[in-house]
Amino acid sequence: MSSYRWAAGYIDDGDRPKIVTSRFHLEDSYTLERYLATGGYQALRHALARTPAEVHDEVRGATVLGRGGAGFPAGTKWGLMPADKYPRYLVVNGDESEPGTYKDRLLMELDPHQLIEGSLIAAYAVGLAQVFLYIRGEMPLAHERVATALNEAYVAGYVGKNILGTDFSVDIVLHWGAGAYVVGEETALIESLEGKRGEPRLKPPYFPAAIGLYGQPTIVNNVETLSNLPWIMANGAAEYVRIGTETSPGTRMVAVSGHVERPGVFEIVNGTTTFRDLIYGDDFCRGIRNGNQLKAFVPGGGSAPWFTAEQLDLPFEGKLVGAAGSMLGSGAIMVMDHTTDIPAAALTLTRFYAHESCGQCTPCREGGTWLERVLQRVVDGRGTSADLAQMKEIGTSICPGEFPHASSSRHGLDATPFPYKMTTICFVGPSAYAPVHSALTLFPEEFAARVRDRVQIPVTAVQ
Amino acid sequence: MSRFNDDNLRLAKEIIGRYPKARSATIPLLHLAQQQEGHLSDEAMAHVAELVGATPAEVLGTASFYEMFKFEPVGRYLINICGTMSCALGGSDELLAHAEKVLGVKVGGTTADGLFTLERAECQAACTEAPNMQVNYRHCHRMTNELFDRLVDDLRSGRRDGDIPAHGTLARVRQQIPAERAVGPAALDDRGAPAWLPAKEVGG
Amino acid sequence: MSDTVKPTETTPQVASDPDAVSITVNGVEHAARKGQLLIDALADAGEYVPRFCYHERLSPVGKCRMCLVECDTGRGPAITVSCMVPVAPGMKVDTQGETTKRMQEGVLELFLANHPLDCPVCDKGGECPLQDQAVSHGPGESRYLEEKRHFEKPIAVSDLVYLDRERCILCDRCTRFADEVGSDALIHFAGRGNNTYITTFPDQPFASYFSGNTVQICPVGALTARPYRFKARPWDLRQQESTCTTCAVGCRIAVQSSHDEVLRHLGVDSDPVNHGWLCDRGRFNYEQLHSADRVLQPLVRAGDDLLPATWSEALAEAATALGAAKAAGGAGSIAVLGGARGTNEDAYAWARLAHEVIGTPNVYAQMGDGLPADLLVLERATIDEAAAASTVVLIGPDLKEELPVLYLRLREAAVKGRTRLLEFTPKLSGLSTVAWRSIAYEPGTLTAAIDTALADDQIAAQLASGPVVVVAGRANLAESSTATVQAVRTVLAKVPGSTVLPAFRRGNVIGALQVGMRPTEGGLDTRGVLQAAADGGIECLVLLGADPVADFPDADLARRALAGARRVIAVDTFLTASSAQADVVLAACAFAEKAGTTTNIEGRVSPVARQVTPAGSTRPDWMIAVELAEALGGDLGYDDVGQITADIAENVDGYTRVTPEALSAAADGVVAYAPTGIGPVALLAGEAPARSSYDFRLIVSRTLYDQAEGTAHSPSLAHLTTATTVHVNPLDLGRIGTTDGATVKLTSSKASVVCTITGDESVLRGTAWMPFRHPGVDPRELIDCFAHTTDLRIENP
Amino acid sequence: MGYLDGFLVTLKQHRVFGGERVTTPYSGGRVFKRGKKIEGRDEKIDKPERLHGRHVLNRYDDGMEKCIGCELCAGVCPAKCIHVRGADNDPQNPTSPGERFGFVYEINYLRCIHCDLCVEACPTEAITESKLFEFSFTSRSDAVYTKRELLVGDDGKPRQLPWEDWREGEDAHTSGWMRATAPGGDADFVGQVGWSAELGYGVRAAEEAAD
Repeated sequence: MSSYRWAAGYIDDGDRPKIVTSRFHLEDSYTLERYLATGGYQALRHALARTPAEVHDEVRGATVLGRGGAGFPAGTKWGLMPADKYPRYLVVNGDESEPGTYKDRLLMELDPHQLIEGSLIAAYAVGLAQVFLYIRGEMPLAHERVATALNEAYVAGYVGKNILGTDFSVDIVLHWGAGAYVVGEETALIESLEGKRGEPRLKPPYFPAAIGLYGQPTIVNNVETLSNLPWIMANGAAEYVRIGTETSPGTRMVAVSGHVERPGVFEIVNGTTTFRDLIYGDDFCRGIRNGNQLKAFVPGGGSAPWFTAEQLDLPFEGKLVGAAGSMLGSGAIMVMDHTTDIPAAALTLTRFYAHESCGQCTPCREGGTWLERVLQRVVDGRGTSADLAQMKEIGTSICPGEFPHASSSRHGLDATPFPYKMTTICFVGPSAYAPVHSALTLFPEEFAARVRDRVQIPVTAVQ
Repeated sequence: MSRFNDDNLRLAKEIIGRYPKARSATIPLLHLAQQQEGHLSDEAMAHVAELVGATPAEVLGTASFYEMFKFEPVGRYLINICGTMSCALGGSDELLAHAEKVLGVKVGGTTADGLFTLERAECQAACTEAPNMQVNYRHCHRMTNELFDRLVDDLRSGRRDGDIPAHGTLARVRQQIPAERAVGPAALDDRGAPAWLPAKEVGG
Repeated sequence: MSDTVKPTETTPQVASDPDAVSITVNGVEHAARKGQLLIDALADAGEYVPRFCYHERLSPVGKCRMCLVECDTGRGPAITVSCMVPVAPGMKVDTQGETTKRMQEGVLELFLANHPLDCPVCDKGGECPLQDQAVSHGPGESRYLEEKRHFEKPIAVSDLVYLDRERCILCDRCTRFADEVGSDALIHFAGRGNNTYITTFPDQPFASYFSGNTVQICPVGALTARPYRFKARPWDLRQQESTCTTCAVGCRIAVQSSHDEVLRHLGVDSDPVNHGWLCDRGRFNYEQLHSADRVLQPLVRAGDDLLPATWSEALAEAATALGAAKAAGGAGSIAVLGGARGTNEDAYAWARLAHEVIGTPNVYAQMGDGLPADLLVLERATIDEAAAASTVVLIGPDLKEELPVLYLRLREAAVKGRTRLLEFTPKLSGLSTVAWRSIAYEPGTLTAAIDTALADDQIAAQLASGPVVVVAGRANLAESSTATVQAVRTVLAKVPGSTVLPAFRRGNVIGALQVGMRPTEGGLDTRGVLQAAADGGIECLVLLGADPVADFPDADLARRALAGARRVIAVDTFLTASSAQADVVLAACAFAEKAGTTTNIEGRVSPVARQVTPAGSTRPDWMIAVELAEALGGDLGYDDVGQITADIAENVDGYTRVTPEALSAAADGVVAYAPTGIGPVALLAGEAPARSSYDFRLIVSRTLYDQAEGTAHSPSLAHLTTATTVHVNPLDLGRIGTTDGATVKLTSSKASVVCTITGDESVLRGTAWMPFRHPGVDPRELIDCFAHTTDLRIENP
Repeated sequence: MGYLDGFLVTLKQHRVFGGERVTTPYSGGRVFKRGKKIEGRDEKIDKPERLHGRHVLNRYDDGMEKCIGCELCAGVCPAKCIHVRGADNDPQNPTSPGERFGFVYEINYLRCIHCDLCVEACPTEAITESKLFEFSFTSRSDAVYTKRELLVGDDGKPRQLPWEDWREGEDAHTSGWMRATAPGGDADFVGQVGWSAELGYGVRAAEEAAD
């Protein structure tokens, strides 16, 4: 296993409550033996001892915000399924590909049984007939660990027919992706699972909870969301909401990458930890590398508008971050220090979204690539000031009206809060514009200089 | 030899049997075909189409949507160097330039010995371990030029055969559902609530 | 609560209509229909919203993003995809606002970014929605400086359709059509993002019978039709609405011509008939009009040769022949066959000529390849009724091959779950995959199969669940046509109240039969006429666009009949196998060269337009009848075709409503009532014999691209016909001791032929299928038209 | 104004009725004296720079035809005197660049009013007008110029027909044409005259807009 570090990226020091990462420090955390030895599948027994409705109420009571990006409470989402329409399906979204985000992979690699148990609890609570565990294709280790775990769990009687001797029966089918970021969007995930091109479906009129996989009611939950359920069933919703804040209970996993001293994945208390804690705290990233200055950071995955040092004291809490002009998304922070070439950094993200556009709707397909090309020209030192205006024009073709951005006292700007309007079906199109807009708004001088001086700077700048 | 061999055909039918609709097995079956051949041939796609009940054009449409499917042979080792923000901030452009020099091919090219294909990839979910790359989708964290050189040497000499199989093989462990434990796919015309749901609780 | 005083209702009157939904469009209230999509409601309110992917006949996908409007459903203005969202009460829509305009301009600029803007060389230029909407809703200029997408082009995705990927805007119309409507999902998106493109699978072309429709619905010039390529520009085309008479579905079409040459057929969206769709044969067989093989002037036999003659010479010759025949054998020795090719007016004038002037009872419009005319007097169903029935019982041919657009309508009904198809077929058909039950039977056992099926509880319950329509046609030319009649009678007896949609195939065969091209008392049908001719009892045989030598199922009898008839007069557009043997050939106009009306399978009468000048000195059939009558000393009394239309309405049983006025007022034609004067046909005596286990029972049926004159003389279609092979179930190949592609000897009671054999899973074991009128071996040599069925022995030669 | 009134105006302008003639008799450049041509004085008078003469169909430097058979000239022609039919280029031996070429091209000079709209409509600058208008014919078939007559030779010079009076050097002035929209389609130049370049005769600078 020499090319893998078994707990790559996960950092646990400091005295923080652990809900989903409680076994990460154990070398054999992914085995059934270890899982059982550390209280595994007890939550399932608790759940089966209660009625499905009681289990559902418990989850609803815990207000587990969806960890995929949109932050919609899981219990509420389950309740949106139309009554009396069966079969219903659960699709576990393990297609983690958002730039900067990296938690589901660890959860699948290091604690697959926790995810399986969480899925079973969900299946029991709302009467799901079948669970599809969709794992991103480029994660063979996660696939191997989950497959092994499922095989063990089937043999041990935790999955399949008459689970633990009850009449609760459900299959969990492992499904692989094959490399497409947009499939992480829940309707695209469903299309992909139906064997089609992973193109998002338009919602409204129909949401997956009503018409999803094969036209049946379908719940799509993120890996981290489901991984919280065993703890909640074992310890109770009351205990869960005691952690974190009222609007954002529990913990969540955050990956901090980029120009920090100690990049890593942390399980943090929801809603209270500030960005300053995360970037500068001793328990977390311990400051900017080489003692450099912070220039900007992306607070919630590649799609999120950027923050600067002015927003450092905001807590990691959805509503507050939204009001400040960005979003938390899937829990990823990317930090840029003062040596970073902002246009080039924005290009790496815009290129990502242009490349990952599914191509079905025009603004994203054409606009994303157009943005990338113009930005590339500017970065290459061949741009003109008309190009800068042009990028904003393309942006308004994707997102008409005001686009959210952070406040900037340097430029005398107030924040424009989330969300934006968009002409696309899903968020990939606006995401291609988000970094461009942030960079142009918060660092116009860098673009002006680039257009004026026509110079080229490598993206990493000073090492 | 482009259609599934007997073992894989059995496997393919088993996989199809897990889904309420055969077409859902398209991607797993395409992976299986790629495992058999290293890439997807037209014949393999036509065979998958036959098995899942779609037209070959639909299977091609699905396959070409996803990046992991290759329609031309690639090297035994597919090297993907991540170029998205975190890795770019961590120096992936330099790593890529180094890789091009060491392998003597440009991005997208395959070495003359057919061992390596070099690609530039997007985010690989290892952002804190920048710059990151994958060899046949196995992560290689915090790569440096020296580590890259050593890795290439190891791969050439076969020292990594144990943990990095040839391109096409994703996971070496497959899900196996024991027949006696299997519930079977939830058929779409099965309209009743599952057995464990008390009748009055439907609606969730 | 009793103390609450309710305000007086001031809701507008529209609220009283339960199906009305009140929405506000740009500040003005508008009553939309419940369930209507916003984009359609806006169009009704006079606000055209630009669109590319939306098409009324396809499911909405909301991909192009052109139809975005601002809509307030009570939570503030939101960007709404008007083609996806049904109207809801109280919606406030803004189609003129700043945001809407900005979105439209933005999306259009993005559309044009990678579009090659090669309008001058593009066939769509001038009628292109992208062009039009770029002018009406676009920004006026493009600022795209980057290199545009490049693809190899044009790519032939089928024999008839070219694809230019650079022009494609990925609206999903062609792919949705292929998948949802045409059932051949052979074109599909490939690639992703900015590299998405339309493609077919390598070596598997978009060989759909309906591929031409994708050209018509393509909102840009990405898909173009090979036969029309670079032939004209839209602004120099003149067009008229007409009705296709290639088969009996009667699709509404627009015939377009330039410089007196028909260059294109487009489907017209007729709600009761074709929904805008056409089959490729109907769409492209206009090429026959300009074929070099057309008979452009009358011909008169001189020894072995047919020599050009003037009309007066030829008519005099024909009149002499008729007179001599009458003198020699009486009027009963004259027979008139045909009439299905022409208009109702042609048929009516000829029927009058035959019955009144000549006085013969031997008149028939069918070539022994259809069904007895008494099916027409049964309680009739329309296509709409069939597509809305709870059960459709299919007894007959593969509709995909014979009546392609009826196939589309029934397929849609089945796929959308409205209708369940109960199919009885001797061979898997195009509808078998979507049929609720597809019951295969061996020729000769249809009635037994129906008896068994109707005894099944589930089937009986289904038939009892709602309206039942029986679609009846000729499934097998190697089996007696009365088997189908018997089957239909069986179903009608068991399921009272069911109605019948006669799946007759030939262009205007129903019209011809209804207006009088049928035997009167004591008259012979086609088989009778041919038998009499072969026996020397026919002095003069008149072929009105009929080609028994090529079409009559029993080749031997047809040949002997033509040889036995003393004099033959042919009225035809081409020299066919039969008309080439005539003594006089009267040159007839083809479709689009003459006006009139035609009647489709449901009895719907709709106009046929004259769009171009008749080729050469050709004349319409009715005019020939009038002049021939005159030469024979009679007078039909017609100077122009309108008089005949009026005359039909006045005199023909069932056509009273079909007046010229009613026709010009109704866009979709007028449904004629069925005639009542057709007596029931006598069933073939006895039972079909059992098949010996060594024999194969023969099935012969048509495919879309056969060697019919119109297809064979349309170069784009002619090469789509394949050579005849005999198809048997692959499991039977071994039994015969042969392999796929080998040559075998086929022996029936009539003849023995040598033919290539093909393994085909759609054929039942114990049966053998051969296509009708394909090049090469002629299966009609094997058929005895007096037998119940045809059995074959297949062996190695 | 009625029909006769209009005629009256014309009459009043005539010398005979005391008016001043508004047009001069034109002799095609030849100088006549009492109806007889003077030898040695057979020269054409200078014509305005923007005169519209008979058309030519141009070629590219490599000899390929510029006409793509798009029929825009025929579509815009107010006299309906142009007939064009397109056809598919043989990829091995193309007549024009791209997929389509002008297979049939005819101008009926009995109808042409030399308005030059065809030239403006042409997207490839295939059709332009020369300065030649000294041509007359005695049969209708001569008046209908086909592609054979209209297409310039391999040297880029117009074909001279027996009934056309070409003079030394006149055939070099076939390329000068102008239109109100700039050839590049740049909307900023709408209304300003632009000149095309073809067959190496050079480009003239865009004329300043009048205002």
